[in-house]
Amino acid sequence: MSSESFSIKLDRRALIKTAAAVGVAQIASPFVITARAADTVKIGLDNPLTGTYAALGKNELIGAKLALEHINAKGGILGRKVELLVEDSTSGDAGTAVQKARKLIDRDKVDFLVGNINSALAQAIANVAYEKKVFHVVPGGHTDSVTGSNCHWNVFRICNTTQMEASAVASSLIKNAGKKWYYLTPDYAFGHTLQAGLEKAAAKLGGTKVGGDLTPLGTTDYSSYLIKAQAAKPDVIIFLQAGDDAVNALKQAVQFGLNKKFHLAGAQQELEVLLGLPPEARIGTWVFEWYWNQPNVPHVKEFVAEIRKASGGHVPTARTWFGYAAISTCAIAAQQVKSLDAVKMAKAMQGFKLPPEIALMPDGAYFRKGQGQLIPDLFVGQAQSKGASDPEDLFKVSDVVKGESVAESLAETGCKQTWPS
Amino acid sequence: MQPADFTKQAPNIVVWALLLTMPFWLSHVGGYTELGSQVVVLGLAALGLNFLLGYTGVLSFGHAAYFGLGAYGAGMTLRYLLPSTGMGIIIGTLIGTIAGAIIGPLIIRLRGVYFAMVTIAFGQVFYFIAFRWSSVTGGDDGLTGWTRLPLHLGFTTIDIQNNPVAFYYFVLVMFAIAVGIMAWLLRSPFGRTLIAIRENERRSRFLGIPIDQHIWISWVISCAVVSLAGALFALLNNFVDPRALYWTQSGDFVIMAVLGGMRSFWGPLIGAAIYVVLRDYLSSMTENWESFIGLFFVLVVLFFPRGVLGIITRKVKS
Amino acid sequence: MSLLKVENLSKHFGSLVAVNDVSMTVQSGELRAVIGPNGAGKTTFFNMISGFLTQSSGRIVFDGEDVSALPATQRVWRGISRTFQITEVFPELSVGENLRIPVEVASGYRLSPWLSRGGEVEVRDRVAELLEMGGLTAKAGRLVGELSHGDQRATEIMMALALKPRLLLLDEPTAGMGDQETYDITKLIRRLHKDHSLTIVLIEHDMRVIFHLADRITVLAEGTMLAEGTPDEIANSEVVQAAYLGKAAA
Amino acid sequence: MTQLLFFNVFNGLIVGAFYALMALGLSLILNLSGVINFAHGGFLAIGGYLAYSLIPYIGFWGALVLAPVLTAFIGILVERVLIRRLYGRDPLYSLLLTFGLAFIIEDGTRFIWGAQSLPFQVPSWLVTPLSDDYFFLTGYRLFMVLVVGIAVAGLFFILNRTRLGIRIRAGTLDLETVSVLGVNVRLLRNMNFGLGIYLAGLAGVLAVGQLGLQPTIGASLIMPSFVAIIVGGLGSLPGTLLGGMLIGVASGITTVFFPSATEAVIYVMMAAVLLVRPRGLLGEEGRF
Repeated sequence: MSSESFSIKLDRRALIKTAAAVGVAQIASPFVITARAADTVKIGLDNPLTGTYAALGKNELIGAKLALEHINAKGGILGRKVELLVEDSTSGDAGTAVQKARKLIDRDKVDFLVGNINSALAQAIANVAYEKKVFHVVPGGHTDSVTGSNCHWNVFRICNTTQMEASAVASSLIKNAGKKWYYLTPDYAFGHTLQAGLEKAAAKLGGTKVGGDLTPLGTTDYSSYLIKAQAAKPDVIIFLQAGDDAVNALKQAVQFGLNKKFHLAGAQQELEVLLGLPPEARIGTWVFEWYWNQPNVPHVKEFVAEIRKASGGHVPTARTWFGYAAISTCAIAAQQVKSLDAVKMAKAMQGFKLPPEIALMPDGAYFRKGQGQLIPDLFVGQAQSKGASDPEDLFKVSDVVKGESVAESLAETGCKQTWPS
Repeated sequence: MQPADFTKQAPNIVVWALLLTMPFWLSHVGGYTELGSQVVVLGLAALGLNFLLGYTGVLSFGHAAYFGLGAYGAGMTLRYLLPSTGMGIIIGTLIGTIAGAIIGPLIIRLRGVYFAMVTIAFGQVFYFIAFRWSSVTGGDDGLTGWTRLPLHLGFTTIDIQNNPVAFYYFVLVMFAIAVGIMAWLLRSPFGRTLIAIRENERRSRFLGIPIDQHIWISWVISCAVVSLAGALFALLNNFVDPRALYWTQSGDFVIMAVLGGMRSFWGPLIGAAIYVVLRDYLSSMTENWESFIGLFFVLVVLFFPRGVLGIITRKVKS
Repeated sequence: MSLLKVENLSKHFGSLVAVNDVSMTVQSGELRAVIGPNGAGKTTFFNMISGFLTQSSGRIVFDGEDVSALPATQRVWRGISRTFQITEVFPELSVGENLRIPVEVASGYRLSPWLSRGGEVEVRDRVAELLEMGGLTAKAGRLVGELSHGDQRATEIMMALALKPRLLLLDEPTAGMGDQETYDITKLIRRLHKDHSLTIVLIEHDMRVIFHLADRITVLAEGTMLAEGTPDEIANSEVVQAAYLGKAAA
Repeated sequence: MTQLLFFNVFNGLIVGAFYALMALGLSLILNLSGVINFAHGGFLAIGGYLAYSLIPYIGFWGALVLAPVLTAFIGILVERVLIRRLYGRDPLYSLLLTFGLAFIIEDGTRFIWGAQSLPFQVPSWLVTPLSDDYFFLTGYRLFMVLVVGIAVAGLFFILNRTRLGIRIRAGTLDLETVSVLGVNVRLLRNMNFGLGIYLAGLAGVLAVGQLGLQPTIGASLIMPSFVAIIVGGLGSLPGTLLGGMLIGVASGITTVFFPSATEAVIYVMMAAVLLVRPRGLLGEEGRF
């Protein structure tokens, strides 16, 4: 008895020591980019690093860090060094994300806020940024309302609206695959708006909806939905899932041999998803928001090479570019007006066209006036199981669609900005 | 005041002094007012859970459900019903309490691990409702399009909407009311029957205490306090999402109670403070913070099962 | 007048028969001892009377009312109170608090969120009275878990008594005690029986205690009733000696 | 419609078999040690990741055999170092411990294998449908059911025919007596924990055949397993098996008629069972 309690005591001390040692090692490791100094310009990144969106978040972080390097190499913002303060927003916990946004704004006094991948969290922290009048860039949360019905003067978004993605892919699908569509839609705002966009775009081109199901976020087993889809005998089964859901759904659809009976397609697709699929499941017609293999566009090759160096040989994905463009946007806004005043910066970005070394796409990209939405090119094409040149070349772009041609008019988006007087 | 009374009152005096002055010193130690509000709100939830866990000896691992119901109740009142922060809190608390009261009879006959398991599973029902009924709850995107509103008291208006310090004190008043009621109940004959059940359920039954009925009442009180905390949590963030109902949130409440000390009245509040600050700090420091939180759980369980206050009380006594 | 009437009580655990068709009548004011070798089914029998277990068949009538289907708590409310073979108290509470809880329950305050001044005085007096009766006044502030075995047992008996029972069931009150403690407890039980004319049924192993206390004795063996009678009758019964005392001696 | 219903019932059985495999492991540990293993989903992920790393060296079949065994060893180690210390204490503590463990495992797998979903390939002849009409009967899914069947049969064989199993069953009923009879209870619980984790590891390897392999893979699978245990009845392994099948079929049927209640239905079922029969369908009276 006494010997046991003795050993526990010893253990406790030893464990505390070990924990402390591990803790110190961790704090000293390269994850920490948060050396908080006073005279720097601060950009707060409130984005997921854990949970479902961790992979996407980490890619955005890689892009963000590269942008930071570029900015500081060119002398920083207004002559001051720029610092990136990274907070893990978690993948779905709005309480945490909002708290982190407040912490970055109130305590760390950041000049810019960047985030979030999860549309819901993006919206939630946009509200905080609006309340505190901080220049906010959303790199990758797609729901329309962020730059639509809930838009704010201080919020800018790099990634597309779901509506733009839907319109971009619709005509190509009708032309190549058929008019009867069956929708498998994830049950949250991103999925809903994506489906609504597709239905609208398809209707214009004579496409019809023959059925559909809302699948909960985080569904692991799609078999019963796929059974229903196949019973409806459509031309195309549309998969609107993102991330791990898309991996699960496509993997199972291909195992069921549905790819041999129907055309499998969707709207937004990401390189992260295709990389997670076994080769036989890398199929279908999709839209990419940015793609690394653009041999004829200037600056892209350099960007790809730099990212490869930073990420251990991996190519940049659309997410990497979102992160890169978001941080670059912050720097550009400040340089434009030679000030860190959020209202001045936001005014300067209205209709602003990103320089080609940041846009990295054939027709460039600009922030639409009165909405804060970036209007870039969209890349429609097919997934391919093995790249000819590179193992990570898993998408074949067949069509570059100009954002202008697929974006709704400003009135249609429902965005009305009220500027502080 | 007798010296013995004073030692008994000392913890209360210290806790209240710290809480009342928090906005003045928090920023000097690297915090911010909202962090303070969060500690008080989550502390209230942990204290509410502990009414059941520490004082009745019943292990619920599903209290996030009632926390979340309180949050949704408050948010949906403001979003759909009427623009009144006060009504939001009242309705939110009522919804959580009623749900607890209805589920209670289904589960109070169960004990120990089984009770814990069933409470988790029932909690998930509400999670899925919030998650799937997106036309009303906003689903995974959360409930947006509303915000807490200034408090109109007739003679004056308190701007808890834009002034974080005012909101902090508003939360503290709610906290004081709920905590006061719980402390008072625990000193009553009814409170003593709960402690009796915790100490020895068999003996209590043969003292003529109808265990199921008393556990049910304790459960409902606990759910009420936790749903009040949930309502305040919604107002704090101006946002609710299904994550507030998820079972991992329940685990957070339990670890707060254990960490601070289940057998001490203020233990869960101390636990909440430590846990919230630690999490906030760790997740800013390293992307592997989850491992550290997990390790922290393990260390607390293995080496500090009586919690911080438990250890202090023991040291003081010996 | 009979206070407790047990009719043809049986309990099966699967194929095992723990109590088989036992009947017993206890008169008001009587002290009845139930004895028998280990495994005779005494505790099971007790557990059925107090409502801890449900009988497989048979009836339990208390004060003219059939209580067979009532849950334990309600039997307590009707006046059946018990102690356990292994002392069941609230070890982390003081002796005073241990007694205060049943006193409050018995006075109908179990759901009260407060006590009136009058109620407080009433409860305090009653607790003091019980402490006195159990010889525990000096230890009122100590935690029960820190007390000697004998004092814990005395506390448990006083807790049962705090409920103002009409029938007290004591399961081996002197189990595991030394001579002095056994003597004290026996004296306490005797006082309760004589001074308060309380009806008591007790299970006991210690023959000195039984013959000192009991008015009548019921003998169980292997779940069935072997004999019933006055201590003298039982001491002289050949059946009992053969089946029980003989066995115990061997 | 009838065909759709039939398909979904059948499909539900396949899905249910998988839940049952998870739930059986949880149930084993719960019954003998009184520990709710929140980290079960984490062990499932470990099983999947180990298989992924082993495939290049020993192929799918080798990984299918070896990965669960390695997972079980990790489980045995965890039991020895951590969980063992909590037996006999309030179940609260083991709950919190495994809860923390789940965090560590999720983060640990992310640290080692990365957050990105990994492509996991099973032999291609397994992943083709057997028939055009019954396309959901892919070789792989039937194979899964077969493996679950073998695992369950094996488990019941161990429990009924081997000394270890008989002791586990006896210990589940009355641990005290078993220990008095000279059985090494610590070792027994250790082995039993390993057995439970083996099933989690096996479920992991099977799962990644059709799910994306990423660190959170186990998190969403653990709740249905809880419900399976509650519905089937605590302390009863056949009950757990039945519970798993029932919830699989119930969600399959609900998908046809009321798709948005697909997850909620299993909880409604649980509430109904608790209302009518608090100890679960095949649960024993008096336990818990």
